[in-house]
Amino acid sequence: MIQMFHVSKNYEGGSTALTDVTLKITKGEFLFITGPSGAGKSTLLKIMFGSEPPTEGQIIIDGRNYFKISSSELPLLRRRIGFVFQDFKLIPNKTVFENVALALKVMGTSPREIKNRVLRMLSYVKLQHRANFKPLCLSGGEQQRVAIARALVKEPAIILADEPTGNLDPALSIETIELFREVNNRGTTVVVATHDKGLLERYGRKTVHLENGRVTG
Amino acid sequence: MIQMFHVSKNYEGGSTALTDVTLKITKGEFLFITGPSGAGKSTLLKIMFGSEPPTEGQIIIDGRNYFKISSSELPLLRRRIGFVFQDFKLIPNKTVFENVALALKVMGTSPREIKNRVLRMLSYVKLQHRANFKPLCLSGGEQQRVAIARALVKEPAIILADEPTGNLDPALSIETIELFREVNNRGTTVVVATHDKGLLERYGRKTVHLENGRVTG
Amino acid sequence: MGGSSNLLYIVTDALRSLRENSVTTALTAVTLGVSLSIFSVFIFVFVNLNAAINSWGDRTQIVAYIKDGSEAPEKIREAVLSIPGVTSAEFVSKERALTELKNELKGHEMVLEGVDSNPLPASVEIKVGGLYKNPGAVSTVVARLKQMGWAEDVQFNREWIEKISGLLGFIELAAVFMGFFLAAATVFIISNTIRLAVYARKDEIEIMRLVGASDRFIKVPFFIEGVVQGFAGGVIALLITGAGRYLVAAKVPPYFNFIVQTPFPVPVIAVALIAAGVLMGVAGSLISMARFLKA
Amino acid sequence: MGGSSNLLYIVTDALRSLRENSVTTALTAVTLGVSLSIFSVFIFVFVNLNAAINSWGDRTQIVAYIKDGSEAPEKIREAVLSIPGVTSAEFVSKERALTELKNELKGHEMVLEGVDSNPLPASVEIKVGGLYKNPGAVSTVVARLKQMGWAEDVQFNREWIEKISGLLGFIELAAVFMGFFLAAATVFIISNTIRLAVYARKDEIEIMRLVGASDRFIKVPFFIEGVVQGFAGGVIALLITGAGRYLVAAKVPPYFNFIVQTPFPVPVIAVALIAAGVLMGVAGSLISMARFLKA
Ligand SMILES: Nc1ncnc2c1ncn2[C@@H]1O[C@H](COP(=O)(O)OP(=O)(O)OP(=O)(O)O)[C@@H](O)[C@H]1O
Ligand SMILES: Nc1ncnc2c1ncn2[C@@H]1O[C@H](COP(=O)(O)OP(=O)(O)OP(=O)(O)O)[C@@H](O)[C@H]1O
Ligand SMILES: [Mg+2]
Ligand SMILES: [Mg+2]
Repeated sequence: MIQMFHVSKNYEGGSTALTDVTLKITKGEFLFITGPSGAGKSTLLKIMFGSEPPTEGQIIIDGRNYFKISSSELPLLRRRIGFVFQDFKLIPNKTVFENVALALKVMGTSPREIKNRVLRMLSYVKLQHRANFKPLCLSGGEQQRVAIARALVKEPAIILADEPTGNLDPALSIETIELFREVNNRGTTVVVATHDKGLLERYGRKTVHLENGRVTG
Repeated sequence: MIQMFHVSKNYEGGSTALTDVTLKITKGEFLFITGPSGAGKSTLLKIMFGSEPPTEGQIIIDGRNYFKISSSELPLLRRRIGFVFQDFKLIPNKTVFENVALALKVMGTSPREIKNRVLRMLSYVKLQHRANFKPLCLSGGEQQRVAIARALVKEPAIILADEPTGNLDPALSIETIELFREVNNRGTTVVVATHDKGLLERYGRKTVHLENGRVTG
Repeated sequence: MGGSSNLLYIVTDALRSLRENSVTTALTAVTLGVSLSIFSVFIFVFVNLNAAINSWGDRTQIVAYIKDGSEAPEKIREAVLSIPGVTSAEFVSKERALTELKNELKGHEMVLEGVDSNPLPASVEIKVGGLYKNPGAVSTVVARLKQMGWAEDVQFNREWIEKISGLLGFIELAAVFMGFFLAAATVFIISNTIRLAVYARKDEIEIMRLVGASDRFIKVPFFIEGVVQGFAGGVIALLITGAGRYLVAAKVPPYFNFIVQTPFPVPVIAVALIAAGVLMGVAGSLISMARFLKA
Repeated sequence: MGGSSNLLYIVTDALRSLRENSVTTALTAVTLGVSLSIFSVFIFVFVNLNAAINSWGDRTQIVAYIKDGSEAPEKIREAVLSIPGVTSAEFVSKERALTELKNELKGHEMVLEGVDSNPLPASVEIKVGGLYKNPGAVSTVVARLKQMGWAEDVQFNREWIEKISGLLGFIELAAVFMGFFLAAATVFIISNTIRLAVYARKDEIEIMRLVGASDRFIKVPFFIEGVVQGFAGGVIALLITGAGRYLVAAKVPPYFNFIVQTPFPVPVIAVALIAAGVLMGVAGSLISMARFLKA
């Protein structure tokens, strides 16, 4: 599903985020990425998502080489990937419902189906009662769950989640991972970057550990 | 140091964040606030900080009633409180150094002293090498540490930290709390809202538990 | 992609977003309207002034005096009109010349008291067209007239002709300068205003792209917003110019009426202003946001 | 708080922030400059046009013919000048009247061939001041003149006087309208541009407040930015008007020179434009950001 060959990433400004990362994630896998702050976890996910270009190396996703994807095809690929951003990336002047609906709207889903699926998804993350709130009127954990809902609502082939439980209490964290495991059981590939020791102890069978931009285990 | 009497908070839009909270935090105390997502932790801290007015109740901070503080005195009070925001609130077009320096600049500290103190503080949070980066060029955990540095650099009388370790790995989380404990040992009152079970188990002797806007333990 | 229902959806959405950004949208529309109306007031005044000066410059430019007992007036007129450049020729008989002189001398009629027979010659008053485009034409016409057998004397005020054609040329030049400058200023102000308004939403655009929106999906709302802003701006410009004209027209001295004339039919003006507004609104929106799509 | 060293610090900081927002600052300055220059071109043209029409309207308005053998010319002039409203009185002798008539008749001199003795009367040509402010003055003056013993006949062109004073009145009115409109448009466009630019930084303002910045600390950078933008805008306006005048002045017909005159001394214009720019820049910045301070 996702293959990276000798990928390196140097940001302009001089910071090296990844060095020679080779990685293979098969379809239907559930993978954790860990490592200390600044190790390159987010960068790795962004490169898989195609929102940061690698400085060196090749990435093949869903059988396609990122370097050969035209800019008009990129949106199509992104619709097949659900990304939970570490900083949420919610549109502040749209409601929770609209933010989640956006992921379906861009695909041309019918309004009725959007409504059904968004409301169902919001209830999975326990936010039915916040559907008409603006993101800035939500608590940190609520915002994070909106971001999760938006990533899952389109039933993507791949889920990339960057620290999706950083603002959630332990109970909600476990529920969230259970949600990911459920979609994973239905065939979705899931990659979760996390610091959460509790989660790793509980679920972390397959884990990639990053340290200073290198895979160490 | 901080006293709240029968404080309630209803946001416009209909959500009730706090109900009848009475709380006394003495000078030099180290207090954790916990509770599930949306319980009202951030709201409680914001009310202590004077950035959200309570709907009902009285708050006395540092011997002064918030309702009797004029708008020109508010900045003076805020300089005595270091706040670590859950969403960091860094200025995107200023460097890390400038963001941290801002807390001192507003107090009229001399440039030389600012430089010394900011660089020292950045080294405490292991960000010396990122001093000239803009916040958006940092990893999530790095941004969070900038927010922590900005709150601590002015050596405030009170530290209010909202989920300060949500984006930090366990090792850095412990270092951060140790940093808070250090300033706490020098007399600073510290209030930390957190979900982090590991930290609570390790340090959480005095903890206020919120549930649905009410103190439950 | 869901085809037309999808488009309908996008449009509905765009209108909602318009409501959400209503203050900025309204202010942008007013900016557009104000800028356009400055430009259109300038155009109107210029067109009117130009027409007035043209007709003022269109006075008799050459007088050819006719020897007593020459050919029939009609023959003479025809001969004059056949000279290239001549647009009009009017025959003035000896009698009319005397009457006109008497009129001109109003208050000094006494000087004519001793005069019995009519000493004045008949004449043809000639206008040359396209004065501004071809100021040399007058001299050519004069030369041709002098060769005619019936011509006793040909008079023309070289100085005055040069003044008129100089003035017309200058006004045209100044108007072109001013017009270009105002047009550039209008485009600049509007595009900068829209740029700033779009800039405030760059995060929104960025997020839409990350969620997999096609460029079209992102552009349509801005396109619609541009249309609405531009339309509103055009209407505002129309109202401002209309109101200005109405306020001023009542006070204008009758002989100066030409300056507040509507130089084009009102529906044409309305359509032109609204079209200009829509064009600028759309172009401004799309160009401003294109920057964020490329990144 | 640290006093003057602190202020120096704030200023240095403000200049840095100006560099960071340099594109927006530059575009705002250009907007300011362009708007101001439209306004100032209008003012210049209006002042020049008004002066020209005033001097054009300042021609002889009344002619009083004098009975042959009346008092000495000096006496008559003094009598006329003592009438309130009269600003100038010129004595025209019988001889000069004849010479002038001959000049006027150029080409028709033959009508005077039979005339021996000079039939023309002497006259006084009279100008009445403040024509626009007081169009009734002329009738009053005429009435007074008619009572004078030496006055044979008093002539004045009522129609022409009404036209001139009507025209002057109208131009003043139209200019006031247009001036107010342009001033309002300038202020609106500039304040909206600044509003949008400041709006893009509302988060920054919010964060500064949360960190304990006083209102003054937050305002100073915006104040300085306003000064710099306004100053640059004023200079741009000066350059645009100067360049425009230079480009146009070369092509202006000499008798039309008045329209490109600088109606005020150049340093005065420079100071006025820059002052206006700075004023608007500062006011726009501070007013725009005040909204975010209150919240
Ligand atoms: N846009 C950028 N420009 C420059 N450097 C960057 C940028 N983004 C990240 N970096 C740097 O790259 C390194 C890796 O960043 P990344 O965000 O991948 O870390 P991370 O593992 O996600 O950390 P965290 O757990 O704190 O989120 C960091 O040192 C960071 O400073
Ligand atoms: N500005 C706001 N407007 C309306 N409702 C709000 C606003 N801020 C918070 N709320 C609501 O108030 C409740 C408490 O929010 P708060 O941010 O205090 O929770 P929290 O305990 O910090 O949660 P988390 O752990 O997720 O950060 C939530 O239900 C939230 O939706
Ligand atoms: Mg990260
Ligand atoms: Mg919170």
